[in-house]
Amino acid sequence: MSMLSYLVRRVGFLAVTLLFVTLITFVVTNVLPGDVAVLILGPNASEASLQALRADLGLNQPLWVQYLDWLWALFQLDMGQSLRFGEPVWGLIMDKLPRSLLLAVAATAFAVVLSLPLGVIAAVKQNEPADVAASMFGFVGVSIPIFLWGLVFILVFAVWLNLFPTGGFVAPSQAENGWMTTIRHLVLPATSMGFALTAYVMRMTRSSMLEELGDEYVKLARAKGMSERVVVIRHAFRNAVIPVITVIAFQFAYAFGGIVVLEQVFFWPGMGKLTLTAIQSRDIPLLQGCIIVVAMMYMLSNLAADVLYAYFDPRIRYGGEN
Amino acid sequence: MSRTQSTATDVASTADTDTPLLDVRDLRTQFSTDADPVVAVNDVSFTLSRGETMGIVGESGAGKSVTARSVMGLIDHPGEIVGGEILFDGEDLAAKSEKEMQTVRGNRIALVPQDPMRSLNPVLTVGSQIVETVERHQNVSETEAKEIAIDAMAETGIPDAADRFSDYPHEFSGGMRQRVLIAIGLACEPDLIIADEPTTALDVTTQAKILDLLNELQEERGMGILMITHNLGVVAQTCDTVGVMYAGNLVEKAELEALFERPTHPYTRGLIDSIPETDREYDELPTLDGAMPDLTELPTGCNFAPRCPYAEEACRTAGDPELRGVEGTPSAAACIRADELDLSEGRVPDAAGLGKSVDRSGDPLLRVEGLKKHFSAGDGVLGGLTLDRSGGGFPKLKRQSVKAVDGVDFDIYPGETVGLVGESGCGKSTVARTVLQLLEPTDGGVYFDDQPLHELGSSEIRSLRAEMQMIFQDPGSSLNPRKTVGGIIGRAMEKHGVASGEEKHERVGELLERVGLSAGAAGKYPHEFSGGQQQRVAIAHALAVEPRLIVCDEPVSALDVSVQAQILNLLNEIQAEEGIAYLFISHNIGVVKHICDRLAVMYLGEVAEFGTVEDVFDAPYHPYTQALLSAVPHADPTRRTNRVLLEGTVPSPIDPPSGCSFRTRCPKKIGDVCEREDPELADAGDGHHIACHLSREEMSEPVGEGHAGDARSVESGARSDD
Amino acid sequence: MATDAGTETKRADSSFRITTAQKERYARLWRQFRHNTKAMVGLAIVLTLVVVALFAPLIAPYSVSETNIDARSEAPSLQHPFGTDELGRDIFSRVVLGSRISLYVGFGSIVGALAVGTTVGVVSGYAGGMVDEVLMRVMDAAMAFPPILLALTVMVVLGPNLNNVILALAFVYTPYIARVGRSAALSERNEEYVESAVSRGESDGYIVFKEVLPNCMAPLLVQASINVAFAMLAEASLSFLGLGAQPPKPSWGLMINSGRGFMQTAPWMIIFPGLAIAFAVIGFNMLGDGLRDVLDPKVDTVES
Amino acid sequence: MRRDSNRSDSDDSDSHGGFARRQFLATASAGTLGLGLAGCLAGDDTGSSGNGSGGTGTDSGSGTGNESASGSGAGGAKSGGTLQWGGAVPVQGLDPHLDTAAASKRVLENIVEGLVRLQPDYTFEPLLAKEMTTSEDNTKLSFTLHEGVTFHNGEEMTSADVKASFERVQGNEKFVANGFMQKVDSMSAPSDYEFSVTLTEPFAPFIAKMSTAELAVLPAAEAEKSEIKEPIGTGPYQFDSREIESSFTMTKFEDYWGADSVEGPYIDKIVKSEITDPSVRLQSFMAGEYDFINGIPPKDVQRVQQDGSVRFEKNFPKSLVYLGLNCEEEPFSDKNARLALDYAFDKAEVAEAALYGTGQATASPATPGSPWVNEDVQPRPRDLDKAQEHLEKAGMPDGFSVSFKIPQSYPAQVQAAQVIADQASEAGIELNIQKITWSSWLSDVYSKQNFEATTSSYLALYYPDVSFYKFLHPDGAFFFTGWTNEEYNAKVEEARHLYDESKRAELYKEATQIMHDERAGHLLLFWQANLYGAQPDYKGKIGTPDGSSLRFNDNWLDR
Repeated sequence: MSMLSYLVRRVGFLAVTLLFVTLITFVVTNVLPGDVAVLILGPNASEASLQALRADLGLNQPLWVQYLDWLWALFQLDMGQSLRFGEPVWGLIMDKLPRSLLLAVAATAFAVVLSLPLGVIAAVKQNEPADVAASMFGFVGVSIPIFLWGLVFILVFAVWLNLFPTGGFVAPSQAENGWMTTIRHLVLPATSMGFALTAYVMRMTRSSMLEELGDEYVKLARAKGMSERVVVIRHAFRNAVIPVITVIAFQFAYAFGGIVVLEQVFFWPGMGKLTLTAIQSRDIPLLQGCIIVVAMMYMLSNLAADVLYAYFDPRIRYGGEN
Repeated sequence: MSRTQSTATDVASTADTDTPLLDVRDLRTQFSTDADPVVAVNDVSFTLSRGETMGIVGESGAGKSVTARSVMGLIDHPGEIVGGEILFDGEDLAAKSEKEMQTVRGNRIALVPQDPMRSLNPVLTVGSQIVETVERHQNVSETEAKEIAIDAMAETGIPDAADRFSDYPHEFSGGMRQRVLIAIGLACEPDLIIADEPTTALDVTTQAKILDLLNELQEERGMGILMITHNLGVVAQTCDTVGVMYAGNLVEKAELEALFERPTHPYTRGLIDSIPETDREYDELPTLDGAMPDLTELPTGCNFAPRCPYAEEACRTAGDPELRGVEGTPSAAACIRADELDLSEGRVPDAAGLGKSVDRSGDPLLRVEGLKKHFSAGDGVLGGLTLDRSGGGFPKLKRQSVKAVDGVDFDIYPGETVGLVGESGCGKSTVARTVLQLLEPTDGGVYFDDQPLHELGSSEIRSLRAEMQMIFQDPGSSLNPRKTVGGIIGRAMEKHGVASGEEKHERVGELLERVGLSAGAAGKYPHEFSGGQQQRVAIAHALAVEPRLIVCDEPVSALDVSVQAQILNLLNEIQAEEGIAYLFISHNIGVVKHICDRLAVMYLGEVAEFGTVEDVFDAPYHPYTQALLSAVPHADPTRRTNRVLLEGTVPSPIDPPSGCSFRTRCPKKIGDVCEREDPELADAGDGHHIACHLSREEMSEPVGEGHAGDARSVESGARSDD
Repeated sequence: MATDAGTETKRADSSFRITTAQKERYARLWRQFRHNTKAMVGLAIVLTLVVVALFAPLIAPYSVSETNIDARSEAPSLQHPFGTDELGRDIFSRVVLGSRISLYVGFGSIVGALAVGTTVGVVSGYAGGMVDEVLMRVMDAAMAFPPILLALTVMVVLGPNLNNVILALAFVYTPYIARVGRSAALSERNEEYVESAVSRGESDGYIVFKEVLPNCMAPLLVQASINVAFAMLAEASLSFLGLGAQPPKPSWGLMINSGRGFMQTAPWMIIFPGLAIAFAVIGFNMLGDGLRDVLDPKVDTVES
Repeated sequence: MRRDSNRSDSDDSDSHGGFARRQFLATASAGTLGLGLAGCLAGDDTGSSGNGSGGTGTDSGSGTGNESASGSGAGGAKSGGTLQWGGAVPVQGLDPHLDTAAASKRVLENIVEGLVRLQPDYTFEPLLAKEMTTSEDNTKLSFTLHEGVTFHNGEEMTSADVKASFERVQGNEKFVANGFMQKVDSMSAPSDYEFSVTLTEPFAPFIAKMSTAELAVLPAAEAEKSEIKEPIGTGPYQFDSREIESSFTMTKFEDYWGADSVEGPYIDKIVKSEITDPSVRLQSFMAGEYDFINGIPPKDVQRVQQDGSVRFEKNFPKSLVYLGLNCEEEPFSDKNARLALDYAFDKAEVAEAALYGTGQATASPATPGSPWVNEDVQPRPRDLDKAQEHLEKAGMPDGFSVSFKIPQSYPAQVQAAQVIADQASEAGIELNIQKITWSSWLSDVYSKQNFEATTSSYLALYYPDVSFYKFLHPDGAFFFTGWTNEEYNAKVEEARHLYDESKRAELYKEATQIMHDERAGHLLLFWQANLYGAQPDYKGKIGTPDGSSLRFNDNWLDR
């Protein structure tokens, strides 16, 4: 099976998954309490005008027709109007998405840079103090909720040491120092999320490395007289990193989930805050848009992982793996 | 190739010197555990000269691999060498630092590992994996290294080596990967090659080619080879001297011929006897009772004593016997009775004349007609789809299927054993499962007792299951680990109303005793038994519902030879008593010949030949049968068969060749007709069916040597070799 | 997070094949468990939590809801080892009682997720084909939503209270359990004992629930114990966002939420509940990891 | 009204509000119709109870209680600079005629102007009008407009723009002041600088309404639009840019007509960063990231005051927080149950818990310091015996258990609720707190009356009609607790028609007594304050006269 077939298959899976994603989103958001018409017109609107609006919005159609209409609009990137802001949902999301991406990319990059070497060292020094320390760090990392990391970082680096701002986002165009200010605001949220991600990626790197280090080809590499460095980096790591790619992609997507909470902690006006606003104000079109976009980010990062996977792993051409 | 020759002469000149290439003295390797350390290699000593091939043979757990790895200084944590010397060319490897060892490994001592599928780094090209060894150990430029690598690949018989240099391992077949591994080993022209079960993972026809290759290379280069194997046939084909290991000890050391002519240790004798040879007739295989002891719970005295038919009181009390020369032989054995015992004759059990005759006058118990089973390729709904560009232009989605079984006919009469034999992937296991309706046939019919199973509903099938049972390859897997043995067997009885309550308990006990276990075994969990015992439990489970047919899917291939013989005997015994018919699936020709009455040889989802064992094993043969038979390594160094080496690999069952499916590899292909027409499985009138366009006379002719030679100049189909 | 230590053990085993036949299975598991530092530390933490939760009212010196404006935001002292909060409540008592909420949600949601997820996963993995395909696409889709986002949305539907948190988290974690159940069932399905059962004439239902399911329990148990940790984290996050436990319930997340405004003046208001969360979650994570080492079915085969 | 229903959802620094417009319209008519002409004098109650925004808008407050008086005149004002404003609540919609959110008003107040304007002494003065005359019968209002007033788009403002703006509001009932426009008989613009409105009957609140953005003057072309996203007005600042939920920028309008007569503007650019979390906002402010913030959390007031390096402004009162009891459902349909709860907790302690001394407990809905306060009515002291007595009378000697829905974005209310719940539980009354979002509050508590106990707040400020009528009279726009008392109703209805302050005060004091005795569904808790912080170099008076909004034109940066 060629790489192309493989990717076509992956995209096919993605499309099917996406269809279910929209279905779940639609179902869940449509059982939200509250009549959209009432939300729009206010509680004392006359029944007649409510009816008129419902007809206008297609709310008196059977649910599946509503779903198909909604899906068709979605397909055209028309996510409707936010009830709360009166703006097109798509535009609102496009405003916020780049900031969340900035945060998620920075956090993931931080995590990758930190976790890969740590994971490799932990695996190579298995059961030695370095490994135990890395393990402990791993446990602590995955066990502390992202918002707690954030608060601790704020407490230490912003409140006590006063090194960074406690929160907020400043666009480079808004600030006097341009990107410097933006980055100053980025450091704490990105690193606090990065730490949580690091733990996962490190643990995965470690176990993946251990698995590879125990594999026959590593034994053969040693039997060929390769130095340990070559065995570890050239042989084991090259293979170990492949499953880690998936984990990194997953972590990137996970970062998007964490953002809902973390943006609240750091008052980072991105997708997370927008989503929470949508949730709190029962802005159903906005909520649907946010959920779909976040899920899309997840699926796209998975797809990216698949592409990278295929790129790094020549075996993928034979397909069939899952 | 000039370098090779010069090396060969070098070796020849140094081979005369007194120092052996490898002199292992009292090697002791142990693994630390929570409890006492486990001694995996117990004071093993042997020497190996240049140009010599020494085999180390033994069943799993004997310590042979650990011995090999100890020599290379590659013992995994928590193992370590705790005693002895490993003198390699006079230098003690055991005393060398890791850094120093790195210059020895791959350079002067090369390893040919066991598992060609896992021993190559999947993300590096095969070329780079050879080159890195060369660059590591030789002071050469990159271009030179590449040349050396390509030479090595070519030398090991990889066609178009230069082209394939930058292919990835997964683009090679198993046999070709093994050649790559050998090329890696050869690249730095080592003095010693340690071949650790180099052919165990390969099919018998491929194995034959790899063994030939190793033999040839050694003849050319004269390096020493330490051959680790569990297969006495392999030993007989390749080795000059042999060491037999048992439970961490070297129990016998002998010249090859001497070992087979007159073993000096009872264990060696037992091993040789246990192997069902294709050219011998047995009613019952001679067996060794029991299994190798757990290394953590070794018996006092001689480790082998509990299983030894010659054991005396002294054997059990006098401590571990030392390996020493045996009077009147060139061999050495670790047996206190070695001098007095003459083991030159095998111990053939008394129970002669148990031979059976099958009555085929009535209706067959099972009839299989035109059975087909196709699987969708890949997994999932989208999995079977692939882009097809064959038509040119825009790629089309095409659903592919694997034609695992593509038209199989045979029948089984009551009380008869019919074998299905073939190499991996030929579809024999699929036949077994389809026959039992564990898989739904794509086409064709299965008639049990004249009932068309393929037309029955699932509940009817379920009630018929009591009549048809199955024994699986891996007893560890076929017994639910969460249930007691008694529970598993009892459930079968209850399910089919054979027995329940107290009666059930009794019958479970009886059955367990019947298969050679104690009734008390019922309360234990499967993992508490050894492999052989587990297979006995599996047999008891199959017998519990009093079936008329048992399908045995490779029932002994996961077992050590000594245990294998026990199970085969048990199966025969049960058949003799109960009149049960067996459908016996195996890749092992010797086993099949021993146990079967009739035999179907399968190739690529079809039956190539079907007939009585005598018919199939004697000319006229289907050309594939002929090749298969010739490839089996006999555990008899005196027999050198005329090998028929097959070209290429088995074609993909997704897209099998037109006409005769064997024609792409057939040494006797006669031309267009083979490509056009799929030969019928034709009956010569005596019940001997062969699917071939050749006449019976042509089939009886031997395949010329030329063909064997031709196998080297393989047609270079893109990714198909071997 | 794969099976690091699991494969290690296996490797060690296979290189010299120690057989432990004749040893009782559970005794052996327990022995392995006992020698697994992670598992034991995890178990100790979890047991501590359970004991604290069971005897919380006896341990807590004060009421969790009694406000005392005169003693608000007091630093840790002998009377109030963890200090007091903005309404003068004793943080130590609240942290102690908070363990009940955390465990209640953690266990409650996992029991729910296990009940549904195991069935879906094992049936899906065993049945294969279209059933599997559809179920797994749905599960994939559900897993495409970040858990916390899905939980939040469900909480809005259900309305904020603890039992709904359990429902929401059970909903969110079901696909994760199902995934594990499925892959366990998939690998079990290839075990020959399943075919053996089929060839014995067993019905699919019997095979799924009596033969396959018990063999899938080990990975499910591991996943469940790790998901307990996740669920506890999620509860804290939901409560932190105001969509979980309601005041004055001493949920750790809620305590942190109300404490964050006092970070500058009374950092103990977030430090102690934060430590409690970390402690509890680390415990379950370690236990889960340790269990994985011990229960990993790959280690659980005996070579002969 | 889609935005309104969700507005000011996340901070208590803002008054609550954002009730549905229809509700408000109902009030507007019900509350003002019966009024005779009040004359154009304001500073008195104009009876325009619900005008504006369900409590946020223009009910001018007393503006009393400014603790810091650093907002002196404009003497020595410097031009230039960028004001970094850490805002509490994100700006919502920007259509002046449509948006009632306080956060929107805070910026619109500086962008658009009306014909008249509220002055610090609570009178209305002409603004865009040079002159205003009222006919004898108070039905015709005539204005002479300033000449040379330019809109931000450079066009000159004429009476045609005024007329177009008013007609816009008149023409569609979605606009907030539409109800008021129903009282308009005709409008005319005889010349470019002359404009008059004829009312169908005397209707005093009309003038007050004209002072708000809801009747702001927009360019005629803009008035054609059904919804305005980038407002153009005549104000000192012009809209520059915004990003929803994160920032809003406006810049100095160089051609501001009122630079001489009105003052300012001085600051070049005002950037509002919307930081909804009070602690983060405060921390950033203290770190010098902002020149000015609103909504300092009460708990931090002491710290800010002690800091000394920043300017602290307190504007008391801002709004009234009450405990709402559903008198139509068990158990609070029983007066004794309400009284039992009233006796069960200590109001002063609740106020202290929530406000840290920045507010005060109350039993009167009238603004502290106003003439309407009945000093004799004080919060009931906590008395568990009496609580028990009333429980027994209510037939629930063992107490009862109810839900207690609290809008989660108001920390003061959340804190207060926990103290109340804790103290009430000692009396056997279990109040099960449920934090809900503001939109849930609106739909469940207010609209569907699906609640037992809740908390909320309102801005009443100087005008008693809001306090006494809007929330407590069954015809009031914001009546939702279901407490009715004929005597009370009669008194507050009568009060709306009276213009004699002392007589009115008498009625309100009596009404207060009734409310208290009968334990109305609004169990009043405390008044809270507006709390601002500014860097010392930020000069000028902060806030509008009634404290409901912000005006920057007379502010400057001394740097």
